[in-house]
Amino acid sequence: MTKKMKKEAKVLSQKLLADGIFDLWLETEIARDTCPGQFVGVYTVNKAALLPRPISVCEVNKEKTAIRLVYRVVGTGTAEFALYQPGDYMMILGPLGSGFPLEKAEGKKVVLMGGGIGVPPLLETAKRLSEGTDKKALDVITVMGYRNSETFLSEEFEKYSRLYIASDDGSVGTKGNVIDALKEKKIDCDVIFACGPMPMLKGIKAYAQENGIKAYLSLEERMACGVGACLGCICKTKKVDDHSHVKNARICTDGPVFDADDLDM
Amino acid sequence: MTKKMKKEAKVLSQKLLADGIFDLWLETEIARDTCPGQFVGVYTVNKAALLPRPISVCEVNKEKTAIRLVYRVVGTGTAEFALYQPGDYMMILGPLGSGFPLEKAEGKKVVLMGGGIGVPPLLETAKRLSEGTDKKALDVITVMGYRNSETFLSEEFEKYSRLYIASDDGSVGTKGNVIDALKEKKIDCDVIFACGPMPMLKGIKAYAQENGIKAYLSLEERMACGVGACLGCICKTKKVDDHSHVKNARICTDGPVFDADDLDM
Amino acid sequence: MNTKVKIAGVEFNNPVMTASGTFGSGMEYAEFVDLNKLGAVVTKGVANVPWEGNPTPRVAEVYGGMLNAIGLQNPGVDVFINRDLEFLKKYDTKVIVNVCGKSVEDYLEVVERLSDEERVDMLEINVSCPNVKEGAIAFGQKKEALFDITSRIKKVSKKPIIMKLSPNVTSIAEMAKAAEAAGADAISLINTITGMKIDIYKRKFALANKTGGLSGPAIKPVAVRMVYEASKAVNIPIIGMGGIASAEDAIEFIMAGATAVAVGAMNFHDPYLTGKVVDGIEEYMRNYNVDDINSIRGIVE
Amino acid sequence: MNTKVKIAGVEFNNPVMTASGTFGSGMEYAEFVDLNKLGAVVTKGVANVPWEGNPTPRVAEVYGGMLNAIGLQNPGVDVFINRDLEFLKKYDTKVIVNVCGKSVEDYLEVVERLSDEERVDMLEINVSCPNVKEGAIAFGQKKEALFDITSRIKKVSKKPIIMKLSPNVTSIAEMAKAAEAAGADAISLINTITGMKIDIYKRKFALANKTGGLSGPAIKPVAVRMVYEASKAVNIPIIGMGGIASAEDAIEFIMAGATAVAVGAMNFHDPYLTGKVVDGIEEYMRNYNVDDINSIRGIVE
Ligand SMILES: Cc1cc2nc3c(=O)[nH]c(=O)nc-3n(C[C@H](O)[C@H](O)[C@H](O)COP(=O)(O)OP(=O)(O)OC[C@H]3O[C@@H](n4cnc5c(N)ncnc54)[C@H](O)[C@@H]3O)c2cc1C
Ligand SMILES: Cc1cc2nc3c(=O)[nH]c(=O)nc-3n(C[C@H](O)[C@H](O)[C@H](O)COP(=O)(O)OP(=O)(O)OC[C@H]3O[C@@H](n4cnc5c(N)ncnc54)[C@H](O)[C@@H]3O)c2cc1C
Ligand SMILES: Cc1cc2nc3c(=O)[nH]c(=O)nc-3n(C[C@H](O)[C@H](O)[C@H](O)COP(=O)(O)O)c2cc1C
Ligand SMILES: Cc1cc2nc3c(=O)[nH]c(=O)nc-3n(C[C@H](O)[C@H](O)[C@H](O)COP(=O)(O)O)c2cc1C
Ligand code: FES
Ligand code: FES
Repeated sequence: MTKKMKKEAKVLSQKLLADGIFDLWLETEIARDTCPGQFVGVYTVNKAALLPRPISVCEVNKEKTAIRLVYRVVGTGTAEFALYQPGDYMMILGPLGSGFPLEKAEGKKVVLMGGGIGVPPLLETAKRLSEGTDKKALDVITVMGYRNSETFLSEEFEKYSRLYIASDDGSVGTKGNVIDALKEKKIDCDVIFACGPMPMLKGIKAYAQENGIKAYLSLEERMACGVGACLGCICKTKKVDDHSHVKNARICTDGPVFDADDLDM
Repeated sequence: MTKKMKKEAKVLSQKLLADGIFDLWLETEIARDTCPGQFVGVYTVNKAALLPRPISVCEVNKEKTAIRLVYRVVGTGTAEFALYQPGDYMMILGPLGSGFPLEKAEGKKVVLMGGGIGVPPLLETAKRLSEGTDKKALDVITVMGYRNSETFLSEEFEKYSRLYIASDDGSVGTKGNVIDALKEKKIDCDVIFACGPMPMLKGIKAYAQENGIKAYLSLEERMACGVGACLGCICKTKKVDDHSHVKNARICTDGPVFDADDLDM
Repeated sequence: MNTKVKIAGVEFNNPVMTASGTFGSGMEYAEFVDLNKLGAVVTKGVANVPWEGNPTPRVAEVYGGMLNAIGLQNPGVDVFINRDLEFLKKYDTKVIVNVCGKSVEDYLEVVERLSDEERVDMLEINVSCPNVKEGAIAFGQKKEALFDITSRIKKVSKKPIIMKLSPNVTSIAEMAKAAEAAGADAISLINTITGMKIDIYKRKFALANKTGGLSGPAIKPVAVRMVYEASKAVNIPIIGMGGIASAEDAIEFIMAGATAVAVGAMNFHDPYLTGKVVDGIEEYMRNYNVDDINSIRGIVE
Repeated sequence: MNTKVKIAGVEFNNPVMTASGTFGSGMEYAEFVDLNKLGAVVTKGVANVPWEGNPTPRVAEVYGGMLNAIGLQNPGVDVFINRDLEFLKKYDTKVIVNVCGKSVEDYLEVVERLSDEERVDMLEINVSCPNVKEGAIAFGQKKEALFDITSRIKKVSKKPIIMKLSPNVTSIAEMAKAAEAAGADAISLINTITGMKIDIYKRKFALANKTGGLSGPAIKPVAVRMVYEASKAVNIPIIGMGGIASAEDAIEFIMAGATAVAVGAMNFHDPYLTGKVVDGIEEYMRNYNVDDINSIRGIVE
C-alpha cells in the first residue's frame, strides 16, 4: 500500500475548463504512487472549514511528479481552491482510497462511464488501460454524460478510447444519460468502471446485472478523516464487511471503488 | 463627529521598523476625518479570529488619503497583518474613539510621553501641535521610552519636537522609564499627553498631580465592538459616567484618551 | 413577497432583530444600519437600578467566536426610559426591551415600570445570563424557578413577554415547556454557553470573571438544535439566535422552527450585518420562490 | 524534565491521548504518527456485539468544527480483542478501551470480557454519546443513573474505570461528583455537544440522524470551563478534551485542571497532530522552565 501523507503541493497551473469547473495541476510527492480512482483530501486556508475536501485524481504526470484535479465549484472549499494561482501552495492529504481494479479489465473489453463531475476520475484510468502502463485492456470505450454541450475533457478521452457522449439536453451525442447512450450505441463489454451520481450508479448496477457484466462503481459520501478512522463515510454492503464486521464498508479506505455485486444500494 | 465605516483599505507600503514592529501605510477614506489619538479596528482574513484589532493611527496623510499604523506583532492578528504586501487589501473599521484633546495644548507647553508601542499614536499629535494644523502648542516636547536602542520613530519625532529618550537597558538616553527622563531633564510643562503601559500611565498621573500639570492618558483594554455597544472595554472613572450612569467609561468611544483627573486607576 | 412575522399579536416588518447586549439600544449602530429596516431592536438588559457590571477584561476572543462577561452593566430603568427609549422614538421599528434582575422583585419592578411605556412593544426576560453571580441564570436553569418567575412576571406585565432561555441545561425542551406553561408569550434562545479561556503564558484567566458566555458562529449548531427541539416542544413562537453571520444562517434558524431571529456577536465583526441579513433573506426568497417567510418556518425534513 | 502522569496507578509517558472514535484503534494513524510516542491510545467505543451505527450522512462540517452521528458503529468486543488489541500489542503505549452499550448489562458484559485482557490498561465508559437512541447518553445526563451504572461497573471491573461525561447537562460538577462518589477512578470530558445543521437549499438535515455531536475548536471554551469546574468538584484525575488543536490548547486544559488530554476531531485536520502536541508540550516546558508537567496542573489564577 502506498504511504499516505499530508504535504504542501505547489500549484503548477489552473484554468477554467467549463462553466464552474476548474482544471488544476499540482506538483506533489503524492503523484509517485497514485493509482487511477484514488483521491486526495484538499485543505482550505479558511480556518472556519477544517475538514479536507475529497477530490479525485484526474491524471498523473510521473515525470513532473504532478497530479491533476478537475473539480466543480459548489461551496466554500472549492470556491477557495478556484482562486489559487501558479506558484501558490495547497495542503493535500493522499493518496486516499483504493482506486479502480485495473487488473479486472486486463485483456477485456472495458467501458468507462462517467457522469458530470464523475467524468474526471476516469481519465487516468482510460490512459493506463489503453497504453497498458499497468494493465492493458483489449478495448477501451468511454461513455461520458454531461449536462449540455460543455463536454469538458472529451477530446482527452478521445485520445485513449472510443468515446460516446450523452447529454441531458441532447445538445451533444445521445439525449439522456450514459445508460441511454450505452443502449443506443449497443455497446457490449465485459467490465464497466463507473463514477457519477448515485441514480446513475444504481442504473449501471442494474444494467450490468441484467447483461452479465462486471461493474465497479466509485461512490461518494461525506467524509471527515479520509483515512478510515472516523467511520463517517460508510456504504451499505451485502455481506458483513471485513473491517467493520457489520454490513458497512468505508468508502474512503475500502473504496471509493466497489464491486457492484458487493453493494447494497 | 466623524462617520465611522468599515471599508477595505489598500496597502501602500509596509516595512519592518524595529524588532517585531511594523510600519504600514493604508489608503483609506477613513483618513479624511481621523484625529490624532484615534484608532481603527483591523480585521483578519483568518476566520477563526472575528473581532477587529484596535490599532492607533500613527500618522495621517490627507493628500494620499492614507493612514499609517505602527504595530508590534504579538499574536495571530498582528502576525497576519505583517504578511501584507503593497497592493493587498485589509478590512478596517474607523475612525474610532475620540483622540487627544489638541485644544487643551493650544498655546501651552505640552509634553507627549510614549512608552513602547504607545509611542506611535503620538506622532500625528506632535506633528499637528507643532505645525498648528488644528491647534498650535507653544512648545512641543516628546519623551519616548524604549526597551533598548531600537528607538523606532525617534527621528520623526525630532522633526516636530524636542525629543528626550528613556530606555529600559540604558543604551540610549535616560536609563529607566519616561518619568525618570522627565525628572532627570527637569522638563516643565502645562499639559501631558501620554500613551503606554498601565504602570507608566499611573506614574504619569501621580507625577502630574504632584506638579499641578494636566494629563491626558490614552488607555487600552480588550475590545469587542469598538463602537461603544458591547460595554466590553470600560475603565473605572471617579464620577458616574454620562453614558453608563455607573462609574464606567467606554474606552473605545468615550476614550481612549481620558483626563487623568477623571480616572479611578 | 411577505417578510412580516407576528409574535404575540405584535407584527414585525421582517424577522431580523438584534441580540440583546450586542447592539446597545441601537444608537451606536445607527451610523451603520438604518434601524427602520430591522424587524426589531432588542436592547441591552436593563435593571431597576444602575449596575456596574464586572471588572475587566470582560471580553476575550476564541475560535469562531468570543467570550463575554460584561455582567449586565446598565444605567438602570430610569435613564433607559429617558434616554434610550426617547432615542428609539425617532425610529419606526419595533422595540423589545431586555430585562434583568437579581431577584424576582427586581424583575417585577422593571417590568411594571416599562409596562406603561408606549414605545415598548415586548419585553424579553433575561433569566440566562451566565455572568452575574446572583440570580439571573439560576432562574433559567431550573424549570420550577423558571415557571415561577414567568408566571409572576406575566401577572404584572401589560406587555407580551419573551422568556430568554439558557443553553446551559440538560433539556431545553423542558425549559421551553415550563415557560410556555407559565404563560410566556414567546421564548428566545440561545443565550451564551458558559465557557473559559486561559492565557497559558500568564497562567491567568482571560476574563476577570474567570468564566464568560460563548457566542458567535462557534455555537450555531448548538443553537439551531435547541431551537429545533424547543419548537417541537411548545406552540409559542421562538426567536432564534446564536452565531448568525449571514442571511443563510438566519434562514437555517427559521427552517429549524424560529419565527424571528437575532444577530448578536457578529455585529462586532460586521456592523452592517443586520441590514445585510434583511436584504439577504429577501434575496433568498426571490431566488427560491418563497412568497411568505412564514411558509418555510420549521420546514426541515 | 518529567512529562509522565499517573492516573489510577497507571503511568503514562506523557499526558497526550487520542479521543475515542477519532483514531480508530490506532491502525489508520500509525502511518502518520509513531504510536509509541503517545501517552495512550484510546480506542473507538466497543460494544458486546457488532453495531451498525447510523445511516449516512454521518458527518457534516460546521464553523470551526464538525458534527458527527456515527452511532457507535463497532465490530463488537470479540473482533476487537482478536484484531485491535492484537494490533496494539506491537506498541509500547498505554491502551484505554472505550466501552459503549445500550443497557447496563451490555456495558457489564464488555467490561467483564476486557477485564482479563492484559493489553488493556484502563476502560473508558462512554455514557455520553448523543447519537444513539437507546441508553448511552441517558446514563450521562442524570446523576442517579450515572451513579448507578458507575457503581455496577466498578463492581465487576478489574481495570480502572474512567467515566466519560456529557457536556449536555446543567451542572458538570454534579455529574463529576456522582461519578466520583460511585467509585470512578477518573473522569474524562467533554464528549460532543449536541448540535444540528440544516441545508437550507435542500431543506433537509445535514445528518441523517438529524442531530449530531459537535466537536472541534468551536467547543474548546466550553470544554475548558467544564474541566475547570469538574476539577474543583472532585479529587479524581480528569482527562480533558474538546477542540484541542495544538500543544498550547493541551496546556490550557492541564492548567484548567486536567491530568491528561485527548486529541479528537483535529486529527482529521492534521493526522500528525498527536505527535506534534507531544513535542509542543515538551517545547513549552523547556521554554518556560517547567520541570514537571504535573506542576502546572490547575495552576490558573
Ligand atoms: C471520493 C470522492 C471523490 C470526489 N472527487 C471529486 C472530483 O474529482 N471533482 C469534484 O468536483 N468533486 C469531487 N468530489 C466531491 C467534492 O468532495 C465536493 O464537491 C467538495 O467536497 C465540496 O466542497 P466545498 O467546500 O466546495 O462545499 P461545501 O458544501 O461548502 O462543503 C461542506 C462540507 O461538505 C463536504 N461535501 C460537500 N459536497 C460533498 C460531496 N459531493 N461529497 C463529499 N463531501 C462533500 C465538504 O467536503 C465539506 O466537508 C468527490 C467526493 C468524494 C467523496
Ligand atoms: C485603543 C488601542 C490602541 C492600540 N494601538 C496599538 C498600536 O498602535 N500598535 C500596536 O502594536 N498595538 C496597539 N494596541 C494593542 C493591539 O490592539 C494588540 O496588540 C492587538 O489587538 C493584538 O492582536 P493579536 O491578534 O496579534 O493578538 P492576540 O493575542 O492573538 O489577540 C487575541 C485577542 O485579544 C486582543 N488583544 C490582544 N492584545 C491586546 C491589547 N494589548 N489591547 C487590546 N486588545 C488586545 C485582540 O484584539 C484579539 O481580540 C492598541 C490597543 C488599543 C485598545
Ligand atoms: C457582549 C454581549 C453582551 C450580551 N448581553 C446580553 C444581555 O444584556 N441580555 C441578554 O439577554 N443577552 C445578552 N447577550 C447574549 C446575546 O443576546 C445572544 O443571546 C448570544 O450572544 C448568542 O447570540 P450570538 O452568537 O449571535 O452572539 C450578550 C452577548 C454578548 C456577546
Ligand atoms: C467521529 C467521532 C467519533 C466519536 N466516537 C466516540 C466514541 O466512540 N466514544 C466516545 O466516548 N466518544 C466519541 N467521540 C467523542 C470524542 O472522543 C471527543 O470526546 C469529542 O469529539 C470532543 O473532542 P474533540 O473536539 O477534540 O473532537 C467521537 C467524536 C468524533 C468526532
Ligand atoms: S472519512 Fe473517516 S472513515 Fe472514511
Ligand atoms: S469595545 Fe464594545 S464598548 Fe468598547
